[in-house]
Amino acid sequence: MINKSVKNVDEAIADIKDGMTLMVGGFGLCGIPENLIAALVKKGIKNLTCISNNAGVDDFGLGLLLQHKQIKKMIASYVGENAEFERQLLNGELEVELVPQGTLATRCLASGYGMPAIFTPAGVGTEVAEGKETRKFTFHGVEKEYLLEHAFEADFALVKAWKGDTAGNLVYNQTALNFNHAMAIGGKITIAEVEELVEPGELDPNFIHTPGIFVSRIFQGEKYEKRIEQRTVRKRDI
Amino acid sequence: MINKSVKNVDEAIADIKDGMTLMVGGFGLCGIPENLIAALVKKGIKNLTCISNNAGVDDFGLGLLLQHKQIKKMIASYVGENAEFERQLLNGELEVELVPQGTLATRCLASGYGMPAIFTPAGVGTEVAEGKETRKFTFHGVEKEYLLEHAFEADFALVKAWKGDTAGNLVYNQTALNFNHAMAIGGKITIAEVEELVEPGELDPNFIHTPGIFVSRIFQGEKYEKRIEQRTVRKRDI
Amino acid sequence: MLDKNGIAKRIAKEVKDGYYVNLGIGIPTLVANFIPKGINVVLQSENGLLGMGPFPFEGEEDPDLINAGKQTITTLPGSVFFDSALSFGMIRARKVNLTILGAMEVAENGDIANWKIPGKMVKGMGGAMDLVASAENIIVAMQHVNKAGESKLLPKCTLPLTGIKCVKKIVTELAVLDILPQGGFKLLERAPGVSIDQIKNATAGKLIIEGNIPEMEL
Amino acid sequence: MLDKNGIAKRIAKEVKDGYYVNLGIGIPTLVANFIPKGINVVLQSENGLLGMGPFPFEGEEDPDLINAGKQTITTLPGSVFFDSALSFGMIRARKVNLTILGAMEVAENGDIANWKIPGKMVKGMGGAMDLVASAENIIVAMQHVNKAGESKLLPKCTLPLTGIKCVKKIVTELAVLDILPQGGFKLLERAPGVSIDQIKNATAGKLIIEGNIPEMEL
Repeated sequence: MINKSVKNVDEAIADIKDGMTLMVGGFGLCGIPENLIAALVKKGIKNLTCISNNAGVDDFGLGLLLQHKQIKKMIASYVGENAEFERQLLNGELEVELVPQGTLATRCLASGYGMPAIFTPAGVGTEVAEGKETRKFTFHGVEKEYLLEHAFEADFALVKAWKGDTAGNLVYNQTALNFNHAMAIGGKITIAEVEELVEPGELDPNFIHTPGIFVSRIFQGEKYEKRIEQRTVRKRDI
Repeated sequence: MINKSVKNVDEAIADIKDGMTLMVGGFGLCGIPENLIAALVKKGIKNLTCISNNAGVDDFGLGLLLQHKQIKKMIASYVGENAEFERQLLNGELEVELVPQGTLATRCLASGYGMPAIFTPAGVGTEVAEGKETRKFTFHGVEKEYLLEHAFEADFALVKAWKGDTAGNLVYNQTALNFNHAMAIGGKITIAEVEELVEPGELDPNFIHTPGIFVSRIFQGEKYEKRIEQRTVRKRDI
Repeated sequence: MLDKNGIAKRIAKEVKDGYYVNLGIGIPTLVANFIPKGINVVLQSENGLLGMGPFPFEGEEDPDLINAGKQTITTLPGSVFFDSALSFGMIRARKVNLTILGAMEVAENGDIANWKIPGKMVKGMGGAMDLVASAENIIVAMQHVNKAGESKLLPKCTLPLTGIKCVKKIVTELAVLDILPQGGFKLLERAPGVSIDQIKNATAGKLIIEGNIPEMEL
Repeated sequence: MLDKNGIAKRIAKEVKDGYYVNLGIGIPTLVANFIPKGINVVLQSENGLLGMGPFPFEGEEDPDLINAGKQTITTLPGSVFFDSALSFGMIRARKVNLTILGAMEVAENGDIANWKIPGKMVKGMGGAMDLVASAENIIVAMQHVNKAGESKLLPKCTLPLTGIKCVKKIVTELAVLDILPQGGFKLLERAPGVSIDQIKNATAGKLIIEGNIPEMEL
């Protein structure tokens, strides 16, 4: 096997430079690469374009990069829950491209599948379609209009997995899977942080979400906070 | 959960009719839906169009349907290993459309992803491209020509999994996964036969290959022969 | 007139046995509470889960297990996790039978607006554009009028669209209405105690009233 | 002159540490036997496996574990299974660093034909068209001439093409040759005991010979 493990997060991000485009995994604060984001903040890398479903909250997730004004452009589907984001946007300090969530995921996936563009009906007839090529297809008897959407080109994908082996194979936990797989396969260079890094052979080869071939670097993250955005519970019957 | 289980293979194929188009999972004889194929032979359904990577061997797999002249058209990537196939083809008894293997898999997958067409470089400049639309895309700095290929429309997908639950969730074993997942999600109606049918909750929800929403019917198959096409071994050192 | 739970309760009657259902944030989420016992449905959460269960018991919240509204949830026997791309794959492939979501405006041709108020709110469309573009069966759960007292059932949407010609049915605190293929809000049922005139006054778009309009049964 | 194992052995020198490699049926399969110990490579089998191991011991064959040539094989620690669509995804996305395959004909512009002889053979292209259309680095392993004694290194292919302008290197029983971006077979190495004239006689396409051509080291 090819050993993809690096010593630590600093080695992992050594060649991420100002102005680069990053895919960042996670949905809300679930399954985000906490260590990688913290390291980007610490290193002060600037003018980043981030492709991520959300922009974190004010003081966690990508919100930390926003706080330090390290993000030039945000490509996301939903950016509520973040006052600093709104402030930067309304002040013109931040470029934002809002993309339907399925289109966002599929444009990442398309990169990993070597497909330069895909067709989706999402956004047809809305401002999302402005300036875009549309085309009608009939599928199973239903004629519909689709938008041509291009695969994302990201210099790096930063993802978080539950377990990984040094060959780069990744396994995710529950809904922390979310965008992480599509981004892991879609990045030009993919860096994975995992809660538990194991030796090749310890993961069941039948049940690996992202094959190691897509992962360039892997390391075991530290001190996962795993913040909960909306703690909803029910009472126990007594 | 929604219960997708049917009593047996006969109930499962009750509405498959002459002239329909079927996706049939498997690679060579590995991971083929043995029970479903046997039932189609027994029932004598004719004029089928089969989308399958291979055409079986003379006396097993889709070869059985060929033997009984039930296949009108075969859409496959590789059809060696089958003398009866070659005979029918040369005699004009069988239509054949040869499709690059990756294109075949991706056209099935595209159906499951609701994408009416995809772009692939496979076959550009060859007879596979004849009459097809081509288009240039630049991705990560490389300009290339791609073919527009349409998603497959199949009336049924017949797949074989290792384990499945009555909610239709499927798990495959090793390389018997092959085309089964892409076809399971790509069929209009998907019928899955499994070696072991279990109750909902018995499969780990983190490690299911095909979510049950894509599966219409599921049953536990019988008497799996699992024939090996090329038995290659090495000697033990003594 | 219905409260939020009333709207959810009425919509729950539209949920058929064997349906896969995607519930949006707000009133749609409440629908899950009113699905009758004998009806087997599977709730899809577009962040990657089929088979969404109830909220966890206190102390059992798992940060790795949330729904599309970022709420902590649970799974059920037979649940399955998958990645975001496959999640929207199954949505585009029309494997999800019913989508229930909120709206700011619905037009008489089925257009819907629910993601943006220019100059005021820029939260984003999330998965809504994908859902409305693909779903065969879309029910909108919303108030008939906005906070300013203006009708949300319009001849034409004024806000940026989420999707075009896609809404099939609307359930509000006042009424149940179908959107006809040729356009127009066809009144099907009145909420308990609500008069036809109340509905007429609250509907700016073309309202079609034919025959006797029954009160809804809940 | 090299035998099949010799060709495979020479190609093995092109395999670099850290490569993911796809080996076609025939001579390419033999390359696996000659990869030096210190070189870590992962073999991809396009039916859905990364980390292909050797053939199983007798009695340990598993019908659910085969390679793209339908041969029973084994896995290695760190192996991973995936579905056919993702398999060709990683191929199209150029994650596989090197593809080694056989050919019936190669043209001096890098075109390759290896899947069909009109009127004679219709086995199909399998995964070859996907591989040659996507791989950055393609080495062809083949005999320099066919059974009729005709050159397989041609000005232009006569058989139906598998892919265009894609072959970068050819290793035959006689020689190692690069295909230049502007076209032409550039002779790099001679097989042990083979003369330049032998190679000239066996090459129908444009052969480029510059300076001294060393014998290959195996």
